[in-house]
Amino acid sequence: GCTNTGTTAPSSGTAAATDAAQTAAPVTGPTCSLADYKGDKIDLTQATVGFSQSEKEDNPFRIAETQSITDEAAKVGVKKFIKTNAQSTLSKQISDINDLIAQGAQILIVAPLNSDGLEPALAAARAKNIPVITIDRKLNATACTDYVSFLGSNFVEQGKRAADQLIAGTGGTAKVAVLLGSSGNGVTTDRTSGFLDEIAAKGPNITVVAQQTGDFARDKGQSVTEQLLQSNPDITAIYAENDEMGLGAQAAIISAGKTPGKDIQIYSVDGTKNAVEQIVAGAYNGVIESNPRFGPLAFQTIQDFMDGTAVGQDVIIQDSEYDPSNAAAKVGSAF
Amino acid sequence: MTTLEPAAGPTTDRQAARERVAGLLQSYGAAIVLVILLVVGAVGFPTFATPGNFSNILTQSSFLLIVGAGMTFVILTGGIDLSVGSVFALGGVLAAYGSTFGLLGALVFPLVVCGAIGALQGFLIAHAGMAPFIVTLAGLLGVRGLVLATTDGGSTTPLITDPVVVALGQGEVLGIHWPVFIAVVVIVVGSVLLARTRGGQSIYAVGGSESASTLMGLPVARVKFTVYVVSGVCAGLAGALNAAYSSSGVPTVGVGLELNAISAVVIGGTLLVGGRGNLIGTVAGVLLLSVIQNLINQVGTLSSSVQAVVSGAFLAIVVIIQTVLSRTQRL
Amino acid sequence: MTQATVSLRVPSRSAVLGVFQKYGVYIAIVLLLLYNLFFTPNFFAIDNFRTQFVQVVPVLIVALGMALVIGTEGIDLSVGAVMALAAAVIPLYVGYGLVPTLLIAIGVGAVIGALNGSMVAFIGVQPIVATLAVMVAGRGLALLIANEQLKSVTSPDVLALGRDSVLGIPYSVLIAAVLVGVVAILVNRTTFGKQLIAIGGSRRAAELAGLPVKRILLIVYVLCAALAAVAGVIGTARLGASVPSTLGNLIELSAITAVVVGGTPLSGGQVKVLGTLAGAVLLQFISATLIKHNVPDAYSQIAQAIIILVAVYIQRGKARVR
Amino acid sequence: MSDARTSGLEAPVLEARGVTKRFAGVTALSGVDLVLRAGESMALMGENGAGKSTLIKVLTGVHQPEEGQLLLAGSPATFARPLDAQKAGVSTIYQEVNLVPLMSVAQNIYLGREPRGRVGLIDFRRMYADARALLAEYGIQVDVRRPLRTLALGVQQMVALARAVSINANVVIMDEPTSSLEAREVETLFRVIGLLRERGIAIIYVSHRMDEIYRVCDTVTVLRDGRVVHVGSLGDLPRVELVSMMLGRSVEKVERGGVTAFRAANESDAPPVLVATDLSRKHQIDGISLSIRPGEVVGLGGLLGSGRSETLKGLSGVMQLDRGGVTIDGKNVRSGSVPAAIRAGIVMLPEDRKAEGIVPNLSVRDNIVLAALPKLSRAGFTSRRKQDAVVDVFIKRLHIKVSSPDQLVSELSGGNQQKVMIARWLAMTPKVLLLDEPTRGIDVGAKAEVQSLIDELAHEGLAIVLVSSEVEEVVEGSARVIVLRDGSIETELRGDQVDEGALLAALAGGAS
Ligand SMILES: Nc1ncnc2c1ncn2[C@@H]1O[C@H](COP(=O)(O)OP(=O)(O)OP(=O)(O)O)[C@@H](O)[C@H]1O
Ligand SMILES: Nc1ncnc2c1ncn2[C@@H]1O[C@H](COP(=O)(O)OP(=O)(O)OP(=O)(O)O)[C@@H](O)[C@H]1O
Ligand SMILES: [Mg+2]
Ligand SMILES: [Mg+2]
Repeated sequence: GCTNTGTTAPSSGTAAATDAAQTAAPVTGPTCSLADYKGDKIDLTQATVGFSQSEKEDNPFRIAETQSITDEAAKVGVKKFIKTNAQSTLSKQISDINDLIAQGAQILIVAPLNSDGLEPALAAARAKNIPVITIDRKLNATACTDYVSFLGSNFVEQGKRAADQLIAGTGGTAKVAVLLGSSGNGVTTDRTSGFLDEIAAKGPNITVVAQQTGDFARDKGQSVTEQLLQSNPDITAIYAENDEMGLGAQAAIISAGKTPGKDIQIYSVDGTKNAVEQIVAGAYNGVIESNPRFGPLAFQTIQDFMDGTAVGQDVIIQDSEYDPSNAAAKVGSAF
Repeated sequence: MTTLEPAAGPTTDRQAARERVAGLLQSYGAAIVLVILLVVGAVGFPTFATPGNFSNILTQSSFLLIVGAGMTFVILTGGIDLSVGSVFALGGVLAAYGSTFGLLGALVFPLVVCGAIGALQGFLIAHAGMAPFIVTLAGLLGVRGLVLATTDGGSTTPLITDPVVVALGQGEVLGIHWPVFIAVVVIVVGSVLLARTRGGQSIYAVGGSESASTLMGLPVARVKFTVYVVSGVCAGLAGALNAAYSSSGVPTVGVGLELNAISAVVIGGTLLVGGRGNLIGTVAGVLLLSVIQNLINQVGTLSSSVQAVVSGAFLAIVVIIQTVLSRTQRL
Repeated sequence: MTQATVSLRVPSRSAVLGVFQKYGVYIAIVLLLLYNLFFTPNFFAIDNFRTQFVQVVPVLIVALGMALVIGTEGIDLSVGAVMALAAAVIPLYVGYGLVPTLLIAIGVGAVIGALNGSMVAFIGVQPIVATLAVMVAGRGLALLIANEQLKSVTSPDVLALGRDSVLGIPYSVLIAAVLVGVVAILVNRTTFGKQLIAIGGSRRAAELAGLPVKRILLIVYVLCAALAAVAGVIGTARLGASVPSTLGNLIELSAITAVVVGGTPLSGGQVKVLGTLAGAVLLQFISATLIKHNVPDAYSQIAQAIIILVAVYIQRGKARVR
Repeated sequence: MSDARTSGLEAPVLEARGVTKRFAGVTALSGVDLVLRAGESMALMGENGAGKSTLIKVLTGVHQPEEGQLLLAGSPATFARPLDAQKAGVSTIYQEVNLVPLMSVAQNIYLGREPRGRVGLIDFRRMYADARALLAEYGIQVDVRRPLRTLALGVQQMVALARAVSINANVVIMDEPTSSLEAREVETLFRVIGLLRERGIAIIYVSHRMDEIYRVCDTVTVLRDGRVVHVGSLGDLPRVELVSMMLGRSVEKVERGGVTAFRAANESDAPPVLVATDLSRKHQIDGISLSIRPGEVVGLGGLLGSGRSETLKGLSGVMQLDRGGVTIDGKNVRSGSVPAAIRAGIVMLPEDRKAEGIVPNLSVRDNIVLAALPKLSRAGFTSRRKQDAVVDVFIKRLHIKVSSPDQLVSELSGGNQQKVMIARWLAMTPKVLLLDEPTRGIDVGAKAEVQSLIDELAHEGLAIVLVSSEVEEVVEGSARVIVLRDGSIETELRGDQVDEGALLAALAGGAS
């Protein structure tokens, strides 16, 4: 078949049993074909596929992402699958990609650590006409020239949707503390600007009282929230840029003697099981999904590309969201 | 004239010879382990011993080599510089901003500022008598803060568009990238400075015994000050080259770089308490770290956790071998 | 060139300086408290202080062990990884109750400490690289043990350790207080403490005086790792989850800073236990103040750097070479 | 050799006026005046802790005086650091060897003034040649490329001397330069001093050895408790008077016979307490066997590098042996382990006090009890009371000059540090005491005390091995002397054979 288009989310009833695959939005922008890219046709089952992961598989998102791609590579039956992990070091990712090329990778799937800075690696791939599919973080480079296409979520949109959830959940009046991701991370920047812009536009009675970094980590999210709750006892909602910090904030709220989900609402982005289960339990208010299961969509895109079909340069994932009304039903699709 | 017999005529010579051999082992232990690893890699993986792969290892190593060279200077005096990772990032960001003024801007800007940061740290250490660990730890924090402050909290990444600057990072000669050649120059110049100049000798002396150096009338404070400037400049240069290589000044690079640099230097046989070591050892140490990473990638199926365990174990084995080799020298 | 000399020094000034040098951290803490008294809302509330002390506990406990290691002229970078390992084993054994869990976590820490200690004491590897290798491998191992998963910890015993209190004092703070006392006695009142400090002062002289230098070094690294494991259990209990990926990340730097800010020189031969406590508390107050004033990350890092430098600058001098 | 030029007084080259130096708790110098004239060779005398080293450090920019000032050739001068003093032509050998152990002999000699070639790079070949020539002048033949730390302390001292003298200076200050030198090296040193004096270089010379003072110096300045108590020419000053000024006691009290304070040492006929057989270690010692009886003082004689220190290290477990072993009362002592040796009752006072003896960051109390700590503890807890009992006794018995037992040992004068080391071992109540240069750097009074202490201990039944580079100390202190050469036993002198002449002959005996 071809890439899924159209439906917003898999029908919740059946998806609960299995992991939810990604759903792409219909392609509207420019496309890229094998001819455009001037690549060679490769039979996937005869190909060496390299995957360059950016960050350690030590959090649910990265684990699910790597797992999904590894599983799908096996399912598709690629001849050889090699993976590397840059451990959050940009220069290591460049050399990882070069290593993959040196080891004969004919197709590359890259989860970029950063939007900029991978140029030498891309150039090396380009020199050998190796198609590069980038996932989850968009590169500042020319699609269909430097790489084939980008598959991933719109992080700004995620921030915006979290703001919408928060506005709806609080009835439009709240004092919000924002737990930022790590500084200098593009995801942090996008999820922050999306959120703040939306609040400015649609939440006139919502004030952001603090923005502090929680480094995407649960313990940091917890301790920062504890501090903020003491200096600003009137905080009524928390927006955390990932679930881990949200869960840390939840622990802090409990230890401050307040009820998470009621006295202080919590919204976050990711869609991990731990967080969604808390919505089910009524102690968490909303989660915007950032679906990490890139495997099927990525290999489908590669297959299409090799078949000569023009694939979208930007394949944007339609992330679902969890709120008290659907969490119980959809918790099975959380990762 | 009364002439004292050399204590034990021939024994003395033999002992001296033994010491020299052991000294070589100390300095070149890392190189020996490196050769072993290279052989293992070549035998074990068909894609390891290829020119492309070696070129990649060299390019990857070149930035750490330059940082490690500066770190070697510092460690030789018995100090330590934890700020290099942040200074590396600052160098990259400044190079990117500076590249709008061309190659000169891309180099002068980061080198001057990073040198100044090194000078500030050097001043606090050499003249205010503060502990290097703490001063440069504050440097690690503060300079990273500066990087974030100059990039709008890390949300903007200044890009390098000047073709000459980009060529400095990405251009190659004989399949080797420019930064590798620059690293070689740094190492050669650094080695000559250390081994063949008075300043270099005072670095060893200060590390060997600070109080004796003071009493012997060496300008101890100036020596200590200078090595931090050197380290700052080296980290800035490496950062600038890295930015040119990736044509952008990414504000988050260099996190944890200090630990890599320190371990490369120490694996290379330089004593952390100072007074002994050289840049050739550091080269071997850096290449060792890169080759270990490369070999792990050659396996290609390890999860990041397994990778961490393997590289940690590798590191432990390497330093143990290195220590045992160099210990033969102790009486 | 050569000028008249007669450098008359007023003794009282140097006495004042001496007080500053001796009590630099404490003075810095008082200054910071004064600032907060006037400029930070709700800072002077019991709850707030309770929070500060609860938060400082892991760093403090790790710093106690670190102080011992630093006293021997060593350093231990693996403490964060040991915390992660402790966190990783908790879900496996939490079913057996709090005490067995604690003992197993401490046991795991002790094994890692023995590994560090053996490399340092018996093989003579430089502490910073030996423990760096263990730091890298240790966290990887922790993730493998945990199957790269985060697990919620629901055992009420364990959670109580992180959340409950007696007479308004959280258990974790009590434990830390006891540990401060124990380490202070160990350092100041026992043979072992004196011997440890002697090794830091001159390893060669200690050897020639017949001290069991290697065994003492081994024990010191074991103690340090065991303390880190305790910190790992408390950290996990507080979070209510075993998070081996991030627990204790970079804590080695905070711990070393606390120790040094507290007046223990990195050159070994001295251990200031109360100073370490003060150092950890100072760092905690600094970060609390910055968060409460919502200082952006970039400036917060710069501010921390400057405050640490000032605190250390005040008490510098002793460490200078004559 | 009275100088023709010195009809009146030469111009002062270096002066101190009213110098006062205080350390926390101690006034090391108070109002000290000192005038050193060109060509003068001045002895600086005083008890341990009198302030000699401190004065030298003030004169050379290591310490800044609280009051008073320095004058260089008549005009006021400030030495902010040793470099300033060096630049002004004041060259110093400090009391403890202060060189860089990891660097080579040649590098140490030329640090900071290495000969340079055309492009400004160091010319190592010339440096090595120069160093070799320089040392050869003093009769030392070593591989100048060897790291300094691999050389015996005496050789290191000679290197320090070579460095100090080869710097173009008009004042050379020596703080106990001979304390670790061999008789023959001392001769070399004196020859060098003679050369310096011929060149009109002024000298300040500190030593506790009276003979040397009288040979080398023409004037003397005596310090007591940080004050100058006497300045004058040396030639017409009787020794007893000098000693009485140093000690602040009357001449009558000081007067006593003999060069050393040893009583006639007697050979014991008790069964040996320590028996060592075939002690060997490659390149160090080869097949050394000896036995010592309780109450006996056995001297070890030998030239520098003959392996005396190594023998002691082998006996005390400090050095791992390749072959051979030690028994105490017939029981084997595990070799190569200091704790095992100490448990068996063998203790050693190391020769290198600075590197192997004191723990600088600990107090005098802690340094004294360091080895005995387990004995002075209850269940692992230290007992202040038990410690004080021991510490007080030894501070009194050895007359250790401290402001309080809590004073840092690194703040003590060199001689007092040595006494602290001796106290550490006596506190262990050992069976066998190995002494490597026990009286190095301690003043006449203290030296006599230590010597009679050795006597006393021997009479109490302790077995003692004594290594000393002072021939008369070995001869008068020991019942028999074992002479080493190149790491093996050359001969043994017993009974009547034990005298200076015989020992010197034995030392020279094998020399080619
Ligand atoms: N750095 C210091 N801190 C404190 N006290 C010191 C310091 N240096 C020396 N002193 C004290 O000053 C006094 C003089 O010591 P100094 O070393 O000058 O004696 P000295 O005459 O050289 O003795 P010796 O013959 O034993 O070498 C002693 O009481 C000593 O304890
Ligand atoms: N003149 C010399 N030239 C070269 N090496 C020497 C000389 N003197 C001593 N050594 C070195 O010292 C080592 C042995 O010194 P050791 O300390 O055992 O001698 P010692 O008899 O105890 O003399 P000391 O009076 O210095 O204690 C020898 O292995 C030798 O390397
Ligand atoms: Mg002295
Ligand atoms: Mg000797």
